Amino acid sequence: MTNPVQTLTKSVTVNDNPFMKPVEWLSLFLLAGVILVVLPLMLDGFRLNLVGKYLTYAFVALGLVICWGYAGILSLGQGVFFGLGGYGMAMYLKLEASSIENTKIQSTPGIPDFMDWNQITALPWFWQPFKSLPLTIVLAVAVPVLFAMLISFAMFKRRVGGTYFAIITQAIAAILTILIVGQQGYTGGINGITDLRTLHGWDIRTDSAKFILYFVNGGLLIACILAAQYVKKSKLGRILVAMRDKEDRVRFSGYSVAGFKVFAFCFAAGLAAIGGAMFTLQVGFMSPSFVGIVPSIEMVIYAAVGGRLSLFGAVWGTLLVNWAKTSFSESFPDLWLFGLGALFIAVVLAFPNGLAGIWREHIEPRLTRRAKSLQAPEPAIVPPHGAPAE
Amino acid sequence: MNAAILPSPVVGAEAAPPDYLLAVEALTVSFDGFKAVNDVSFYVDPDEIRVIIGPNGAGKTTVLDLICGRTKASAGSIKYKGQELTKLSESAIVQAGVGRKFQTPSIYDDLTVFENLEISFPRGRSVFGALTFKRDAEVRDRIHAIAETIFLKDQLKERAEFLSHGQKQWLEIGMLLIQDPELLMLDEPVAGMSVGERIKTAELLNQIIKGRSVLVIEHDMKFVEDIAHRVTVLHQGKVLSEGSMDRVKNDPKVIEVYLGH
Amino acid sequence: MADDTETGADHGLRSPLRRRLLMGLAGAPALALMPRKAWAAPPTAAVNTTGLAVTDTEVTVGILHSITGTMAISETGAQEAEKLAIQQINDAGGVLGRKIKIIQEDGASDWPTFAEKAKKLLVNDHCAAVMGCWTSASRKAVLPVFEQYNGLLYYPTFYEGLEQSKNVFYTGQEATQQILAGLDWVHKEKGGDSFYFIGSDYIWPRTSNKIARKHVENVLKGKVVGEEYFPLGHTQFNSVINKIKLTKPKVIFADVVGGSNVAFYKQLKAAGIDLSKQVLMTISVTEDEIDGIGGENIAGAYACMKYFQSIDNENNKAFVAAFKKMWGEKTVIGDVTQAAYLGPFLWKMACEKAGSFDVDKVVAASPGIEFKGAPEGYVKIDENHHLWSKTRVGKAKTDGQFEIVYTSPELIKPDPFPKGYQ
Amino acid sequence: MLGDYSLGDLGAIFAMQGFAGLILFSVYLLMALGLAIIFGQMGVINMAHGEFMILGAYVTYLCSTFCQTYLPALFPIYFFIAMGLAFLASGALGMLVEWGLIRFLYKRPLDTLLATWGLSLILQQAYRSIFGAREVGVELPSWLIGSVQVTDTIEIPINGLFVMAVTILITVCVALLIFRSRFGQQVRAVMSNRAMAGAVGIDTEKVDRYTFGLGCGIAGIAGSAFTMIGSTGPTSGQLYIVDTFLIVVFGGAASLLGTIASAFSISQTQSTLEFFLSGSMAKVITLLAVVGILMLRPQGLFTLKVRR
Repeated sequence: MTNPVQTLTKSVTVNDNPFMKPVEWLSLFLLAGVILVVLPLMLDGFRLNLVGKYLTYAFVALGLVICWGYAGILSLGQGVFFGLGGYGMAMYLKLEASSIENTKIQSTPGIPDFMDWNQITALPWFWQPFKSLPLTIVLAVAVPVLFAMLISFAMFKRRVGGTYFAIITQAIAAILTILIVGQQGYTGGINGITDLRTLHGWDIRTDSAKFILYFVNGGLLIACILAAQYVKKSKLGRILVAMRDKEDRVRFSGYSVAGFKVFAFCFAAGLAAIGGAMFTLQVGFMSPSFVGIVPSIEMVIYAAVGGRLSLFGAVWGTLLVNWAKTSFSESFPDLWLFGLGALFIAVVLAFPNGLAGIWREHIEPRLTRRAKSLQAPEPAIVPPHGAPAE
Repeated sequence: MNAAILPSPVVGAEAAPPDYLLAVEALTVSFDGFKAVNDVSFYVDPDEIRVIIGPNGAGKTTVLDLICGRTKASAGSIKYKGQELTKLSESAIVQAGVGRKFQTPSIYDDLTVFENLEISFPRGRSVFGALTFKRDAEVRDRIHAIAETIFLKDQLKERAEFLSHGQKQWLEIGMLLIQDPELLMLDEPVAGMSVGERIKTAELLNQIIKGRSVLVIEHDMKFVEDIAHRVTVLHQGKVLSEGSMDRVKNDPKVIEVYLGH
Repeated sequence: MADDTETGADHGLRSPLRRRLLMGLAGAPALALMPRKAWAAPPTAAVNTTGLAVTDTEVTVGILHSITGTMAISETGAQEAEKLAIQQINDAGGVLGRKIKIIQEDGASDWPTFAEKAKKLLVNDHCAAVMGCWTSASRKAVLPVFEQYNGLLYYPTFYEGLEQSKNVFYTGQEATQQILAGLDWVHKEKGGDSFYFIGSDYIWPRTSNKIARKHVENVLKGKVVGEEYFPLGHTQFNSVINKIKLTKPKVIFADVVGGSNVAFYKQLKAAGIDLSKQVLMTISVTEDEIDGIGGENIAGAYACMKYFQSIDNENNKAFVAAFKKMWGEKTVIGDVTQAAYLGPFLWKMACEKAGSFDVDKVVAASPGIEFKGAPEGYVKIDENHHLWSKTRVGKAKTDGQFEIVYTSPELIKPDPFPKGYQ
Repeated sequence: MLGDYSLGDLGAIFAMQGFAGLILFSVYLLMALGLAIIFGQMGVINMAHGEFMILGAYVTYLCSTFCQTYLPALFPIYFFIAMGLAFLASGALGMLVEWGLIRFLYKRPLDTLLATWGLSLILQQAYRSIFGAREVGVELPSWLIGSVQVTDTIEIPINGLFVMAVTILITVCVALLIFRSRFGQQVRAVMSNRAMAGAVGIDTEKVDRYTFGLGCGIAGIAGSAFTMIGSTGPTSGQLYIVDTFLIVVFGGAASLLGTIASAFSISQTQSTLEFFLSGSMAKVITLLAVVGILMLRPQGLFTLKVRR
């Protein structure tokens, strides 16, 4: 993780467990190339901003690959964490937009407009920390992760099964939505937190800001892919797979299963929260419609279409589904829901491993064969001197 | 090889009672009123090989389940090296030094043989530990050594799913070995094996049971006679008889319910 | 036809623009005489200085409503009315000699999609104006987009107020306009002095009820005996109906929306609350909603808004006939549908008054515009971008129509930031 | 808040409030019964349960329109016909779905969740295309409208009584079917040990199909009954899904008695809270309590301790 290049060289010589296989490096460069070079060159500012929005969902899909694909924990409440991250960021931006100067027509200047409409005369305590940007960045991720820990710890300790967990997370998404909508004086209600303007004085509404934010988002996404790859490649990743297959056996190898599940769930929650915060920055508002059941399940389908076991697949899946949604719903709004529904069914019935499965079964073998025929002479020349003596 | 499986210090058979490695006392568990294990007591010495036999439904597997924490006892105590196990979680019991092999091979199909063994390696068992675990030379050497012992040296990179039934059993034994438990519990280790595999397994077991206490459930009497120091006979959830194989074989109660037919 | 003192604020600053503006105006009378001849239209360069999608023959206008998703139910009528209005304008020669071309986008009941599509309509399609949005949430989502790219939005729904933007015209009523006259009426005619508020839990019912409460308590000197909110989509109202029975209010004041509406009225009726004896005033049920609720379940209730399909005037008769001809005999027309119908006409009149499609000029020309052909009778645009309009009270009948029992005598001035009601 | 009222008033209110709770209980139970069979017995997470209910509602709507137009004589009793047809329509669709989709997924319960979610989207869009995006109003025969005057102040809604009667009838039928009939025996056999049931000559595929169809059919009846108190639109079904799943899970998935107990406790809690708090908060607190209890006692209210 510290130095990918070093790891790469090692993999050729000694490491039988490289950080990434050559074909994975290829996928990474391909993805990074498309996100950071090709799309910005090809698309106008408007479309690029759209892609930026889609990519924030990819954070959620990445988390689901670890949590659902690897650990077998299906969460139907990822919208909760996406939303909490997004709301955290939105609260900071809203406070900055609600300067005394901007809100002087209100009966209480200096607080967000929706609070003023709801007769709230002082900033509530839980808004206070969001006056500070560093604190906001920490809290936007920490609060969702702690919340995830709270939910999952109790349940995994008591060995709640996969289906129950899915249903309970779904119920939590429903509860949080009702709460946010109902407590509009504190949360902005169903309209959400809107009219966000500047980040530490920097106007995020301009085209140039959106362009920069796109790259920040893309870069963060690549970093998160690498982090997820690290988790996946570590022994912890293998324990997650082991747990998904034979939970009892893992317990009898001396592991506390609950702890690992909590980690996977919290990791996914953290990624979703980062996605949510980036969403707010790029879209310019946050509303309860990203917290509820429907968006949460849609996020699962992104991961499923991409391939629930593939980090890169998750990103491609997210891009593909959203691209299809935007273009289909522009021309055939009716057909789109049929299409989306059919997509769910097709992925489950015919392609349980999604795009990544198709890639792995049909494209990768060819690439590997190709790569092997190119690399074949090398090991003969350089003997594996670092290999352990057997 | 020898470095891999260190023999534990030998303790005399005539050691005083507190030195029992495992002391099971008045152990009872009931499922909705049915007492699957009823007031069972027995003691295992360090280095002893104890075989539990008994007809189907006698409660043998349940006793192992109770010791390793898979089932919670309704009453009674299980002391391992003076430590009460009934209150510990499964993982804590394993970390205390108790290893368990299941009746049907219980391995991770989606992982390779190497990875199966690696997961069982007793290091990096915490979340953070697993995240920072490094596959260093010690781990590799140890896995290679174990793989050789369990006849799977050439299958290290294969997915466990594709092993034969016997190989899966060996792999699970290997996964136990790498934990290096002081108390090893085996549930029918040779069941469902071909004759050839059975011979190899017996050889393997004989090799690995040295230097640790072993609790075995087995039906194969020849095998039991070969390895057992002492035998406990369970019947309908209760201890029917206990002692050396010869004594048990000649116990009329045992003949009545078990060996007789 | 245009009174150019309206644009006086810009005089000194933009004399070149003003010259073009005057050139444009010169064409206007000719336009009125020979609407179908393209050469009569003012040159494109004159009427479009900011790069909008205007050609010599066409001007592009966006329609942005939900066609899919949960809001599609409500938004259908609005977009149908907008299309009808645009067709009528085109048949009469278009705007400044140019036919209106529609680009329709689906907001899909999803607020970021609204923002996204609004941006597309403004940035990619350069729409001269956009008719659209229904919920407050969607309007809040698109508002920054319209302000950033200086677009023009005509928003049709009656809403909670507390907003005023240079780039938006609100063709529905804001809350005080809709509610206060109705409350006064129910107080005077039905002796309403105690009220029970029940609404869906979101910003519009809460704000409306807040305004209603202030009015009841401070002006009418009555009291509010209960105030309840239920999550959107809630379908079980038996407990609250018991509470209503317990507190025996003179008036039930309801702003429940969507599917909850249906459940609420059905259960109210089933619980033996007879709306011919118990006064119920709603601000959320239009003819559209009655379709789903069933006329027999709500007959006798009073609704308070600016438009009912049964309004008896020539404008409305023509409108209803045209609407049914275009969209089918069975369609019903509610308050929002009519308000949406106003948008294209108000925009057309403002463009013609300004002699330009330029957003700034249209905005500047708008205040003071009067639309005498409105189905609701007569409306006028205020400085604050809302409409002056009358408020009416209708009594629901079993056939799904309202019998109008009260019409405010004068146009009521819109007041989105009402003093004393916040 | 109760201080200002006379004792008689209070008594009447408590009586009616008790009834409100009972009606809510019937509604919840009726929603959950079908799912208790599908999820509890078969382990299939049917996210399209609400859409099966709405199918029943639309069938009822069609019946009412048809009877009004062509057979006005039948109108007073059309509701019974409608319920039967709703059962058949939803049941048939359910069997079709089982055959085309669910049977491939018995070993992957979480995947049934995704697939049936997809199904629910398709059904919603189908309803929208066929019946229009707007809600449809189902007209009731006059005898179902209004209330029974018990005393001066106590009034009981007739349609509430009707829903309660339907619920009791369906519950009894389901209980008899599962615990007394040969089919129920087969269902229970298949659910406890599929291979063994197959070995003793039970056509497990057929049992699966009929069980799924039965669950969906009951959903159809529920939908039909709900036209009396709720709304019928393409997306109305989605509103019920969270509540329904929580009821089944809270009751202990495999237990019919548990489902009844859970529907009862949740409805009473919610109905009582609604009386003292605002509707939104009552809902939030009820859901939170259920989730909280499930976290502490994940097996639900009724389960047996068995050797795992």
